[in-house]
Amino acid sequence: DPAIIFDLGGKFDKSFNEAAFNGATKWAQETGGTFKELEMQSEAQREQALRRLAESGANPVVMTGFAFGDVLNSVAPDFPDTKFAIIDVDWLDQPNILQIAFSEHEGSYLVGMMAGLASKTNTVGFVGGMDVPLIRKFGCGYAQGVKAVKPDATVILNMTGTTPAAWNDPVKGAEIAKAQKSQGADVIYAAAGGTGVGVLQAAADEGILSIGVDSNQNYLFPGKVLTSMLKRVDNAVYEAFKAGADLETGKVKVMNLASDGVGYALDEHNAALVTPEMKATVDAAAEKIKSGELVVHDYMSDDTCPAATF
Amino acid sequence: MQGQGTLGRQASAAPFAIELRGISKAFGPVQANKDISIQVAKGSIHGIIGENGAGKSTLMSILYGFYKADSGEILIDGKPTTIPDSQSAIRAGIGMVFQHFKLVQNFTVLENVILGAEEGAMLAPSLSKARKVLGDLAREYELDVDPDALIEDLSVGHQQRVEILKALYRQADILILDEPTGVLTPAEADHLFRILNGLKDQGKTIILITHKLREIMEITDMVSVMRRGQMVATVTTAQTSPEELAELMVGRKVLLHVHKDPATPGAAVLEVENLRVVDDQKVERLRGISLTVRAGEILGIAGVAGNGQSELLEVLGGIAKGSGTIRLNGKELDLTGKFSDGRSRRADGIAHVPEDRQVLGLIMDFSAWENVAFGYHHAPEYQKNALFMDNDAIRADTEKKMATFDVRPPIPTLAAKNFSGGNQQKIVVAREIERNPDLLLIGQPTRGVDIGAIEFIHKQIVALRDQGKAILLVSVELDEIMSLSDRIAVMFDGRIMGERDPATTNERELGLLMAGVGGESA
Amino acid sequence: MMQKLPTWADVVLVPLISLLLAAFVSALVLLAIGQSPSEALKVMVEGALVSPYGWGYTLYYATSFIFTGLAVTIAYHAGLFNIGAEGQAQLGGLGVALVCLALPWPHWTLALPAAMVGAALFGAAWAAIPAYLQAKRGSHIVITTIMFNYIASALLIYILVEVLRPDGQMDPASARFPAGTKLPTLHEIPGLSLIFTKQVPANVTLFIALAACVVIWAILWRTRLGYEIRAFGKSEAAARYAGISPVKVTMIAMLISGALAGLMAINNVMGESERLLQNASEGAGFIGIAVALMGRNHPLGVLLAALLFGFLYQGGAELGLWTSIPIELRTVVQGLVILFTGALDQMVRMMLGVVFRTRRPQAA
Amino acid sequence: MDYATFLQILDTTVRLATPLLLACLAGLYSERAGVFDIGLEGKMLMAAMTSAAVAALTGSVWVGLAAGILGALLFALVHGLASITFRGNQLISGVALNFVASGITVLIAQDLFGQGGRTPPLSGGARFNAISLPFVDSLSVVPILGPMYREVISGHTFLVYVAAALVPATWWLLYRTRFGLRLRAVGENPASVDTAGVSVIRLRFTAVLITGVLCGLAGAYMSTGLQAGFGREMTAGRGYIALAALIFAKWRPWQALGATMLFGFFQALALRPDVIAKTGLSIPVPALDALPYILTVVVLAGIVGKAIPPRAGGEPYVKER
Ligand SMILES: Nc1ncnc2c1ncn2[C@@H]1O[C@H](COP(=O)(O)OP(=O)(O)OP(=O)(O)O)[C@@H](O)[C@H]1O
Ligand SMILES: Nc1ncnc2c1ncn2[C@@H]1O[C@H](COP(=O)(O)OP(=O)(O)OP(=O)(O)O)[C@@H](O)[C@H]1O
Ligand SMILES: [Mg+2]
Ligand SMILES: [Mg+2]
Repeated sequence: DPAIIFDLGGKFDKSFNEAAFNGATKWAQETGGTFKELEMQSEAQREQALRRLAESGANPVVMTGFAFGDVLNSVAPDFPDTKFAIIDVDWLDQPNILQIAFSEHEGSYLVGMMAGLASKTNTVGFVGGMDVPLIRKFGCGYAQGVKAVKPDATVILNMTGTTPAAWNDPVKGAEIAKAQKSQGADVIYAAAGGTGVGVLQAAADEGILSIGVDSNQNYLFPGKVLTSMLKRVDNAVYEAFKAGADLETGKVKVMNLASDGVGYALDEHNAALVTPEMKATVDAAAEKIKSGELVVHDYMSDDTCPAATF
Repeated sequence: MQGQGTLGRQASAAPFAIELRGISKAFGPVQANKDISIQVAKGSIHGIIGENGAGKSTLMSILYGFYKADSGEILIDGKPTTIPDSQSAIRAGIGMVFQHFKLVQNFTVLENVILGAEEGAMLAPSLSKARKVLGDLAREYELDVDPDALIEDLSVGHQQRVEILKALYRQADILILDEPTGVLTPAEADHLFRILNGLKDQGKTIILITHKLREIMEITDMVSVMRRGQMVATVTTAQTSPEELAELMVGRKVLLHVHKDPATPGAAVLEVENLRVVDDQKVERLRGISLTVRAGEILGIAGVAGNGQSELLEVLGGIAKGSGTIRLNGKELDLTGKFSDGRSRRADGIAHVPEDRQVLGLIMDFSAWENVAFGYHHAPEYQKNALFMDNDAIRADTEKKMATFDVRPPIPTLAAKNFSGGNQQKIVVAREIERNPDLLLIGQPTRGVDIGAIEFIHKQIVALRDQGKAILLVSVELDEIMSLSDRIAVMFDGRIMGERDPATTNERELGLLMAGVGGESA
Repeated sequence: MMQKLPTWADVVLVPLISLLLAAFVSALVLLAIGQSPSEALKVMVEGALVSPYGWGYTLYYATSFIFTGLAVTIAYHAGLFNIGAEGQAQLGGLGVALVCLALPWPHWTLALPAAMVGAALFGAAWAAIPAYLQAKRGSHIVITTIMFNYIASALLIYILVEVLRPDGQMDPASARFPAGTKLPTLHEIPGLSLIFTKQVPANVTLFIALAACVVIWAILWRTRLGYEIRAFGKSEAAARYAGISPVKVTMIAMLISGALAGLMAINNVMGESERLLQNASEGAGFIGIAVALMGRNHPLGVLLAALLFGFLYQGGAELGLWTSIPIELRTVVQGLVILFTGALDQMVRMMLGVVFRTRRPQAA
Repeated sequence: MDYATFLQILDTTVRLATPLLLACLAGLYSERAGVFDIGLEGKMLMAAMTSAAVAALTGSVWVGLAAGILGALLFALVHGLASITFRGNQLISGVALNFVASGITVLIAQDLFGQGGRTPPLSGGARFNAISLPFVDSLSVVPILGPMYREVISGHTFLVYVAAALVPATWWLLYRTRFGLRLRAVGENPASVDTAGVSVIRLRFTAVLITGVLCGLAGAYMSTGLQAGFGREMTAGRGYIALAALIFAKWRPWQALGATMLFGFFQALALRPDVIAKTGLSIPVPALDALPYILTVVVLAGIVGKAIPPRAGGEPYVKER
């Protein structure tokens, strides 16, 4: 059986981990198979969880989140016959690990354009989770997108914290959203796992728009969520499960706009918010990115951002 | 027995204010009250005496509903009454002033008085009413206290008045006072007795617990004697004598005097000059004490409890810090610094039998052998090597000391709390005396100790003196001071009021000094 | 009225019955959420006690709990309730990390003593301030140690994020320790490797923990210091009379306590994760309270109680892995064990008192 | 920092201080009666879960509030049993109940909703919505105070105003009523209350139950006012901060308001690193997080006035040894 380990936010974080969970469930429904799953409760459990699953014969073992990187690196050699897949990591070098990296900057660029187009105050916000390069990558892509449609717009960037607790602090998310609104923001993009729910909630309460992340979060507050930056973790997990023991490992798999790894969500919940012109503008940019005509700067490539300072 | 006299009155007179029948009460294994019956006539002052732990407070607490009796019945004004809690007692017209006051320290007098007797859900009406009633009571009974003062700022004498006011405010007809004079100066005690007589004239019934035979003889109409949880007699005060009461109390003839040869004092061992101690509340408890104890003599310190005797022992024993000078065999001792602790004092040759063996002298949960090493746990003979203590050596030493001092049962591994008070005291005395100190500080050596042990401990003290050691004895029992001391110093309010020769002084003279009257030093 | 129980009943029966009550209530909780208590027990026992793998984890957790349990124990004997073992263990982790990262250690036999010193020093230092405030200013040590737990966690976050986190790493953790600091696990110890055939987290720290039990026992009941600590813990007034310095005893007892809590970090930080993680102590400091209570504040009892809690911890983790019972059941069981052994023990005594009172006349 | 930002931070302060204030007042009743309670955290957590769960199931925040109070009361009752009836160790009982609450809230929420220990998000009548106070618009024109009234005073949820009202109410109850007199007395010297014919046990139980009710409000506010739903460990140590505030306030109601506002202000500030950065000071966020605890230690050390707890606090009342 395949197995999946969710990071600290838990599989019902409505966001990153939930996307992974959905992918796993989809596989289970389609194949009728079963999978083992596990939610992390603390940093220190990672190794035990990983070893235990590998030992139980689960194959492949998928884990969500860069925080597993270091632990996986030391565990994988002990289980040469087990295949591992890890999301959001691209710096490991082991024959039995598949690393899956997403081009979040591209997706974020698109929703940034949406935000810029939807904003009436010319000010938009970004609420990140834990302050790490990965999240800055979201923020940076977003800021580039905003500036692409409104070069003089203000982008307020805030991070929730510096520890994994930042993924799961809706109170803080809500308060930051309120603060950003008082600074003039009328669209806020939350890339903060469970914390984002607080951002979306506060935005809905305050009567401004929000942008969800990872999963399609439009349904959470219909008519209040402008769109969601889709990171198809579900697809990644689904495919890894489907490949089973034949999973190709020892490489980095990049999931970008071109390969449908990222994107933005349009459904009945936000149809009224997205005008045809907006959609057209954004889709045009998407095509350019896919074709390579437009390159969105990746913060993690050089730790700098042309459109924002962190 | 004279106790029959009271029963004889039953037929003719009005019903008793209080009648207790067959009251028993046990605290776990301790039978505090055993089948006690007592009758108290209306409008009388009834004394209750008995040694420590005889069960006096327990009995009164049962009457006040503080404890529940295991069995027995209570009649108030001839009517059977159940008193399951203090509220019922108050309703039945009973008020009680406890041995240890039950006041809220950071409340005002007024607040303490109305507590539990408020008029309604709001405080304001109760407070104004109480203010007025307190004024009336003060005028009527000489019970002045500032109604707005905080309890913690009042002297014990005034705190006691608050307790009495509390009872009177609740319109008590029966007032129980548990050892009210233990904390009072003789003058304050006289004042209290005037108040009690005034109350009696108003028809109130008073029960007075005390250890002091003098007070019993002075103020009570009847007196009941308790011993080991039982009521041994009730007699009419006018028809008895202190000697008879003392005998009833301890159950056999009391030796009034300790046999000892005249002292042959040698060189000064302890010299104290201008010793001062300030306590945590910044109150000066010792206000310039000077005294000398020579080798081969016993200096007795007399005084009402709370006049600085405890502080004197504590500063000499290294427990408290102070200022002034103390010299031992000519060497000046540290009063404030690193060496002003009990360990240094012991190293200097001072042994200390503290006033309260259970709080200071022993660790009640430790075994006897651990307690024998207490304070001397650094002694070389108790060490196995640089790291470890030699517990076997301590146990062996304990067996020896237990034999010498006839501690019963002689089981070194028994916890201190499982010995009786007298045997606990013997362990402490054995530990301190056997160290062969130059100076022995000994406080209340026989408090709560049975008569046999008293004699034994007295003999040990005298023997130590005869070996040429210096002894400083503190006791609130004048008899003990008179019979043991070679010289007597009287303390009052942190000062030595004067020194007297036991051969030439008397209780009256000492009593005046203890009240702060007519001393020579200021 | 409290009936005095025979000593054996007090030492053996009371904790046992408390434990059973806690288990009973836990079972009720399980039934209430529609799970099977017997199934849960089976998973726990199989996962924690049946295989060498299970023991590897149970012993690993037990090792940590021995340290924190002893930490609470020694402070308790001095009359001090150290709720701060958690923070002290966190700081101990910092000490271990600093030592391990300071040098390219050639062999664990050199790194271990140095790391132990680091762990003990940092743990003790973190206990020193509350101890000093208690000794000198009478600040209630329970409250100050709680506060220091929070301050420790904030401090560690700051240090991990700003100081120890290597460039380019995202999670707030230190770098991996050099290979020369790797402690042998039970799987790598000759002889034991016959039993523990696979990699387990339990490591040589276990033996240090066992030695610590003996040392703490000897200190408490065989040395002058222990004598002074126990005397002071029973009665401060009497201790003062005997010339025992309250400041000295409070400080020393708390320093030892903090050092023990800090030493726990050898097990989890150096022995297991081999780098310093955020919140590495994972509540072991609080479990130390339960371990000390269950163990009646005796090192032998602490050892047994630590094993019990190691079982609970590992068994609970297995529940989280293999059943739909959330791992939080473990927290509930811990709480119930603390509640029944530490706060409702009087209730158990009263119940037993009734039993013994009715039994005695029959026996006589 | 400009005035608008300042008001914004104060607004956040009020929201974040409210659960602290409710829990702090809760602790005040119990501790004033002589029962220490480090289990505020657990009771809040329990209330947060039960109120959100019941509000989610019934769709009514009022029913949820009642359930929250009941949840906290249940824990208060156990604490009372352990520390009053069975004279157990109050600190241990508190620690234990915090453990139990931390776990059982997740167990129950998971059993009910299967969302990893969360409740579903609450909306509409299932949560408290902001209340706009009268004259907000007309008063807005008043300089300084107008915006203050609009931004900081108005626009909070029901329980915020309840918490504010509880401060004078507690003061009045404590110092102006018979119940308050007895409550304070039982925390200082239970024997004085006992000998005055008042039941110590009943008084202490009453106090502990009031603590339960107020913790219930605090927890319910967390999940139905401040947030819209319950999440695991969502009280995040607020019970301990409230305890710290209680010491900081020296067990007095008005000072409790001051202390919790101060601590709430720190929390609000910690959310705005941008504002701190603009002041030129480089205060790390963890330092702000730790500030309430550091301040409490400072107070305990007697550096800023000594905090003397109720004298009989922490000790079970034992008449017969
Ligand atoms: N609350 C209690 N719990 C347990 N034992 C008690 C309690 N109060 C008193 N005792 C025990 O009951 C016995 C009688 O005590 P009580 O206080 O009635 O004596 P007393 O005659 O008033 O003595 P004293 O003169 O010292 O006041 C003693 O052995 C005492 O230790
Ligand atoms: N206050 C003191 N008064 C007299 N002698 C002292 C005092 N303090 C220490 N000493 C002596 O100094 C020596 C060393 O002191 P130290 O405090 O190290 O004692 P110790 O025997 O090691 O006891 P411990 O191990 O309990 O500290 C001891 O032999 C002791 O007798
Ligand atoms: Mg008495
Ligand atoms: Mg030494």
